[in-house]
Amino acid sequence: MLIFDRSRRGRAAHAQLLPESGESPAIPDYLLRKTRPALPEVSELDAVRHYTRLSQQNYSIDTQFYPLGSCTMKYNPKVCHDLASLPGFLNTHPLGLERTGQGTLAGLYELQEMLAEITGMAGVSLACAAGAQGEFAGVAMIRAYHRLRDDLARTEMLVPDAAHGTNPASASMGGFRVREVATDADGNVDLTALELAVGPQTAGIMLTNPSTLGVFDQHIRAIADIVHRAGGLLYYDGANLNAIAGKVRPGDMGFDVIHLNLHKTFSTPHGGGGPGAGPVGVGDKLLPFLPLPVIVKDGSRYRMLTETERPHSIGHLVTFAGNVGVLLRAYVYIRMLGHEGLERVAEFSTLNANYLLKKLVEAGFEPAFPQRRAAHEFIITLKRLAKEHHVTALDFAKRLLDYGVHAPTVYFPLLIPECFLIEPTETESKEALDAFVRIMAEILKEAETDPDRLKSAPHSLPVRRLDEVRAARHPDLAYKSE
Amino acid sequence: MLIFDRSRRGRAAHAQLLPESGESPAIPDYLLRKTRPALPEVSELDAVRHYTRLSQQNYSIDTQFYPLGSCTMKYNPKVCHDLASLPGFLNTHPLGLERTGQGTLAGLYELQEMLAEITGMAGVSLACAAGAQGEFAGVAMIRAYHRLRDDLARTEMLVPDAAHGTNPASASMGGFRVREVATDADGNVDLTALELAVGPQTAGIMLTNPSTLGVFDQHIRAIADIVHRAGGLLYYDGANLNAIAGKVRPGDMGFDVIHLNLHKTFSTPHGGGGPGAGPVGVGDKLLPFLPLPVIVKDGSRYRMLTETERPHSIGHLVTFAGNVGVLLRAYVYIRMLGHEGLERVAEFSTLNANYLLKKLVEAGFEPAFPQRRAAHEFIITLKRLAKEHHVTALDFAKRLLDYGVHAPTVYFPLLIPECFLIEPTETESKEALDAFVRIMAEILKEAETDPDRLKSAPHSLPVRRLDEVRAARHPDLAYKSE
Amino acid sequence: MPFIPHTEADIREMLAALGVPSTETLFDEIPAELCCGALDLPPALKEMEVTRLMRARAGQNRPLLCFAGAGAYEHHIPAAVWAVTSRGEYYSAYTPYQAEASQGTLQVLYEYQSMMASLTAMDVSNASLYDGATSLAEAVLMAVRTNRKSHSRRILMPKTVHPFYRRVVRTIVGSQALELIELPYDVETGRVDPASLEIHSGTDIAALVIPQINFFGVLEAVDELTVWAAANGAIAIALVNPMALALLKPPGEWGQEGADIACGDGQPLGIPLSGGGPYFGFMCCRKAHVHQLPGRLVGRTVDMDGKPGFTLTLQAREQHIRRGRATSNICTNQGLMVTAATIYMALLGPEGLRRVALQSHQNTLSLMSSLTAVDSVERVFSGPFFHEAVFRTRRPAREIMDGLAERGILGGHELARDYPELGEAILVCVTETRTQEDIESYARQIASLLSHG
Amino acid sequence: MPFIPHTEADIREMLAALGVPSTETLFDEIPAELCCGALDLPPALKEMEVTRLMRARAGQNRPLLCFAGAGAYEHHIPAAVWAVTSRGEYYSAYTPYQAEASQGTLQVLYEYQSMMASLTAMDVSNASLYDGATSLAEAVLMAVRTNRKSHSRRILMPKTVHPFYRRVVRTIVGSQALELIELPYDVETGRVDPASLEIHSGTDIAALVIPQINFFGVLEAVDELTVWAAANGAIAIALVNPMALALLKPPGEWGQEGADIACGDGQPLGIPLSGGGPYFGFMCCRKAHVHQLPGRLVGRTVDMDGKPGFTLTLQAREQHIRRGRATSNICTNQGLMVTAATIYMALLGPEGLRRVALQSHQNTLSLMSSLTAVDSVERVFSGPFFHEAVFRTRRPAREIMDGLAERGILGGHELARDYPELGEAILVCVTETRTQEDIESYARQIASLLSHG
Ligand SMILES: Cc1ncc(COP(=O)(O)O)c(C=O)c1O
Ligand SMILES: Cc1ncc(COP(=O)(O)O)c(C=O)c1O
Repeated sequence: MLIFDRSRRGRAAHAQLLPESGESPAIPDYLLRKTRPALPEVSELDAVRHYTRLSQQNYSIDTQFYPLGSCTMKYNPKVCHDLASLPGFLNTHPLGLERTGQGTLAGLYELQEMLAEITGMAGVSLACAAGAQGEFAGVAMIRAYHRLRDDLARTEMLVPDAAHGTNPASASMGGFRVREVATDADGNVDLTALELAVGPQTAGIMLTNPSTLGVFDQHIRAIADIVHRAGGLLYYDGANLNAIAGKVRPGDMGFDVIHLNLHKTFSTPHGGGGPGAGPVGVGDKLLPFLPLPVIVKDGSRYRMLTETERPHSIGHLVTFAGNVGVLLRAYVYIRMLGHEGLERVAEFSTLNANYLLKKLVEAGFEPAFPQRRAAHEFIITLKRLAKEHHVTALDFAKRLLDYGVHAPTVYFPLLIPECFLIEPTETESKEALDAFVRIMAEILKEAETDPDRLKSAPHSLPVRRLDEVRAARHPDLAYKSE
Repeated sequence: MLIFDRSRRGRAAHAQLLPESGESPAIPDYLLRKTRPALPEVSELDAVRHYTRLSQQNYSIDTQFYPLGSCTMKYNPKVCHDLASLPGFLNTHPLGLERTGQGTLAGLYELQEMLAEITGMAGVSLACAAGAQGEFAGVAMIRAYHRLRDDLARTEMLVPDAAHGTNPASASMGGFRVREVATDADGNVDLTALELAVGPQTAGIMLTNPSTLGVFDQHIRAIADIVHRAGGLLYYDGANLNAIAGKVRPGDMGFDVIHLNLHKTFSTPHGGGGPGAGPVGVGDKLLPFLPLPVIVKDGSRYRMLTETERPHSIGHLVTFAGNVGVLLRAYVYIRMLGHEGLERVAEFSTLNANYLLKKLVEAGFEPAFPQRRAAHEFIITLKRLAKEHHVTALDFAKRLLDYGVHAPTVYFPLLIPECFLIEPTETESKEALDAFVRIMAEILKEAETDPDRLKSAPHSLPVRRLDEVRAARHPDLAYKSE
Repeated sequence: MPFIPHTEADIREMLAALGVPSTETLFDEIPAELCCGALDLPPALKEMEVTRLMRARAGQNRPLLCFAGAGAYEHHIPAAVWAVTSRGEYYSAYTPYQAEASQGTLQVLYEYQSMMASLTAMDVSNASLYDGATSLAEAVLMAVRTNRKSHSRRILMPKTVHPFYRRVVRTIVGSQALELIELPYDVETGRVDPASLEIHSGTDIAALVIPQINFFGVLEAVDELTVWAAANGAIAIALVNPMALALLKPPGEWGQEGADIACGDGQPLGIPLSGGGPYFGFMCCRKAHVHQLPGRLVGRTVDMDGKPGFTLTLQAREQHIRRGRATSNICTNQGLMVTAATIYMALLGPEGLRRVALQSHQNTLSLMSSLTAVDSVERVFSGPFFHEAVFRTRRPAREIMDGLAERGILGGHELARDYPELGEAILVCVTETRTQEDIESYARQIASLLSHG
Repeated sequence: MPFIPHTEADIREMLAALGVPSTETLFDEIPAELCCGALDLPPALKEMEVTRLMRARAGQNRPLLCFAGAGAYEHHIPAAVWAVTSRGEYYSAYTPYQAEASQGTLQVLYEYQSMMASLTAMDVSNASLYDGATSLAEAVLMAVRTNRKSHSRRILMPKTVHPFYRRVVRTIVGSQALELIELPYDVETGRVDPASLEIHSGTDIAALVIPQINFFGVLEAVDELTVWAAANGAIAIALVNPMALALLKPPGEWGQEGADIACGDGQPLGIPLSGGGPYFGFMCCRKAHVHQLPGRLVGRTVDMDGKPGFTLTLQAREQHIRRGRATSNICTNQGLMVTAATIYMALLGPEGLRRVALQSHQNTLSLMSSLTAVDSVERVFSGPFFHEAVFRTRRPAREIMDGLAERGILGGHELARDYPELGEAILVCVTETRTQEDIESYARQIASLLSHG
């Protein structure tokens, strides 16, 4: 039932309804609205009950194991939410930030410093609202760098074929042509292909390491050399930093620019699709180009650098200072981890992934890269099931939902047929992993003996398999009252 | 699965775990604990996930229609929780209340005044933690009043047979013998029986009006006269104040002492069994006996009266100043209602009850008092079903749960066989009532055609009908690890 | 009409269905002369307005660095506790009468009972009482009901029991013809005076209350007291701070066979100070006495299919069944607080709780050693203490407290009103939330107040 | 190890299962020389400690009475909005890729899309963008993609558009070979100068941006601007404040056939100021252009049994399918903010929203009339305004702002940096949260600052 179905003309949440002033606005009539927007008219209880009940139809970390690869669905500490929601932080107007928000700025400044240390970069800007925007900023900095040096022929951005879709999309948005680079049989960037791909047209390469194939590219220094020698820069997609936080730093691997997903590695919530935060870090070469604002400390006061002070900055990417509330959550998280805790993130996310991989292989699943260690995530392929039992990875995923666990990422990366990208994260216990293995084994048996059970799954959720084709063919994107 | 089943030796929510100091306590060894308490050892995510998922197994106002008679399950405004949870209120130590808690005391003082006005009493104390404690305080004041007048023969408290169990229990706890008074065919106190019951031994009478039979006792002035003439006092159980708030005041009906259930009429949450608050109000006669603390305003400062200032007070009933957080919620609620809103409470809770009764009767249900108006709640009896189809009120109630509504109160008051006491409250919409009628009618049909469906209900909840007999015969009241 | 969903159309239709012209008619059974006019209440505020009002009020509460205990303790409360406890499904549910639709609350209560039983080393726990003081009053009443050996209804109540608790017990058992006999304390140690107990040996005593930790923060000789009670046929009522039990010998292990009843206030387990409430009382007892226990009890059972589930049980003890002969009149108790406490205990675990207790203890040791290093400050009692202690200076306690308050510190609790014999004594408390710097600052401020005074 | 559940035993068992001696071995594919040493980060804080730290930090933020707007507005947010939005099931879920396990989020988004479409009177809405400024940048890019008639890639961008938005658009479209042409404003009215628009008539313009309300708080002649765009083959991009649309003509009804795209910042709909974010951008368009819309879209469909349900749809527009040729690179957007906004709109309803808008407008009228009654204060523009307006005094704006801040008031936003031609102008905003007393106090403080200056 939609909230609109609960609506009755004249109903209202009266405690929210200001008195009718009686006066008409001092606005010319032709600028005024003549028809009421079709917003629902409900009581406060109606709204609370409706949205509370809807919430119960979601799987979430707080309620289910959620091994969604590349997404780092780990526990979002409640205290981060509480502290970022202190009235002192919430009620600060963005334009009053320097005047009245010194407490906020102190946190942001320290976050910049800590992220620079964690990534091994020379400077960090917190402006970007999500990973993809960080990518865009990175790409724009690479562009600005080459431009300032009058190196205008560099119009091509290299992107491995395993890359996340945002990488090529950001490169395009940044004005580059995208050239794909192949992956070798071990899941690494194919160095020969890379050698062939680079040239005077190369602006840079966008890499995730460990990649979305779940393996660490051992030749990262060689890649860096090849690209750098060709005059290009290296961009690090930090979505997988969880695998190496505290162990290896992108800066030390040779990257010139990075973005982080605070909503992954630093445990800010995903919120059903954001908000995130995608801070960018740069080495010395790109420092002048960092997006604004950048926060500095003058004596005991914090302030934001202006365009005059950073004339080469690529500029601003969001209206104000970024997703401040998200940044504060990440700040709290890092302060709770400290350096000890941060190293443990990589260790235990990797331990969990390798253990889970091992157990799944023992249970009969086929790893995409049996010869490799898993990083914090790994891929299995269900192509045998697809061939022998006509059960797809999607069917398998839907059946998992029936067992009360969220499905892994399916059909990504595109290279591996019928794949599951599985990321358990470090906040899940051994028991949760063991339970998942049992469920996977159970479904495997079902797939072999009763494949229809999978094909018609899920069976126990609020809805059964949804007709996606119909959704796209006959888009119903907004409620229309009759 | 119990939280204990998730426990693993050595697991912990590390962000909460203080460092091990290494030093041993300066406490003699024979006073120290030698065995660890068997508290669960879980991670923060374990705990959050466990208790979040458990919560989803509850019916609640926020998720279901909950017409539990006598309990006034109406919407608990979120803002009341938010504002009572402001750090300024939460972090105030009770012993610092006068020194550092003037903001809290201001709210409590005004609440006292407002409740006195709403009930027509001369003074109010907020000390009592729930309705039953308010009853005890009332009874104790009645006792103190007679004692101070050396009227020591008054050892009997009259209680109508329809009364809530807390009434006789409180009277006993207050040192009185309980004498039941019968109800007449209209649901009123039987005046002849009352006349016979009163005498020099009568300390007072405890009444709810409207009574738990859902009808307003029209002879309330006559009752007051009879009891007063006999030298007794009148106690008003305010659990049903929702029916008359802003319309009729207990003080004007002739009551000498009352308690209120803020967790009913004033919409503070029930919390799955409290906390509540049971302020007591008194007429002039009983003013000196009010329990402490009583808050007074001296100039612009608020303070709590001491025992020296109120030598006849029955004393303190709780450690500190009462359930302050609950009191603040009620304060916010009343301020939002104002006098306009408060009158509407009685009007619309009564409208909803009468409408629902009418519709249920049309649907074939049998009212306990067809000749009477419903107050804010009413009784139907399923005795025909029980006789003809061997379906009990309990079976019917359990089947309601399957339809996603909470059951009404069953088997109370004890007078009416196979009864449902139904209280819709004013915060439910006409659609919610109509939906309930449809469900009731549907189940009625089932009861007649397929009674087993009811007898084995519920079918769609986390558990089916529980074995209460076994629970009582073989009490398992605490988890024991093997 | 805040919180009333009715539209004009709804009202018209509903009145039409009832065949009455207005809602007024629905009140026609109420004698007209009883109806009150408009109430003299302030006009309705919109949520926006009441929000501003309450923020201003909260702002009028002065935040002081808290060194007060005396029955209410500032411990750190993990954010997860109230984030989960405040969920609508817990917050807005009733007492779990319909068990199948209340498994969330019921399982929480069962887990709570299990945790409390384990913490106190007793067999069973109820599902809560109002607060610490009422739990003691109920324990006294229960002891009298339970003690078949005694006919005296005499209760030994040490003066080392919180005076606020004692006054509540007086109010509640006042009409029950019980005799509360005060036991003095040893002015040297701050413990129950053993000699004063000996006087009662061999007399008919229904119960002895044993506070651990006692009101002065001092640890009582609980084994001896429990042994005395057993030897004299008295019910041993342990009045305990549940947080301290992470470190201290639990009541179930006192003396030879343990205390009979353990009760107290659960506030230290995740409940905010909140000006004094809502907190919750707890009560645990021997299995043999469970039918005399007041309050709700949740039991584990099975459903029709044999699946485990939870339900309220042994309700024959309660007012809604037994009415005038119930074990107590309690009905609504403090369910939501117990939900918070359960989550708190789950998050802390046995080790976490132990460390909080230990850190509080050590912080208090640290403060007392800094304080007693200040000229003219003296510790009042020699008995071992836990996380509270009593000290005295040569200046009036009130002046010390005022001076500290001016410097942003809530200095503790003055004892003069309840214990005039102790002079200018102050009861101070240090929990794990106070840092070394806080502690030093307290001692420094005291020193400076004394040097200026 | 905060947030890591592994016990020593777990670790042993897991390593044994893997046949490795330590977790270190699992990193053996990483060249050793890359490994960093210990990071130079502050040591771990316990939750208790970080709580105290952050409370102190929050306390360092000075709470001023807010009269600033300029893109971020302090409206009252009903407590229910965040009480429900913060529920773990919304807060800790991912983008709803598995539709059947995400019906909560998906239905909320569908309802949100419906509400926004209705509020703007457009056909469809996406499920959010980052914020107002990026929504404008995306709108510009979308306009260029959509406008088949134009080949110029020239965009008319009035100077009455928020300067912060314009700078973001410059950054984002900077590498796309677009030309952003500034349109000056009429210094008298504060609106887009109609004459300046005429200059472009008949030229190839891809899009015209129409801000309503504009940065000066002034209402633009949206019908004329939209008609001009239609007549000149330009896409009309409406940049709107969604709160104001409760009162103002919605973009879908501008001119003859409405604007083509409506975008803006959703912050006024229940999102706290929070120092500038997270907020959310919205974008609505004609059905015909939906395949060019950036961002997520939720559609209603049916399941295998024909039961209605919701799913992400038209994903072929998006980066995870279309990669380098997607309509945008956006992936994670601002889902939780949209959840809050949906609940906000449901709680306010059409009438509630209208009254908030109207009250804000009337409060601003009231302030401006009090202010202009003060000697030497002048309103800068004559055009009709909504809930923001520009005034000037004879003292430097910085001094006025500092003076007000000392008196506890955030006075607005100085315009000198972005509009030096306006002199010492201040943009002030009054929402429904300011009382008459607040407004009078503001005017009084200004008067007093001017009399002392
Ligand atoms: C590997 C990778 N890169 C980039 C992104 C984009 O990040 P965001 O969704 O924050 O824009 C993601 C997130 O899904 C990702 O997994
Ligand atoms: C009529 C009546 N009286 C008294 C009470 C006791 O109130 P409380 O539960 O707050 O102690 C109740 C509550 O259930 C009740 O319904």
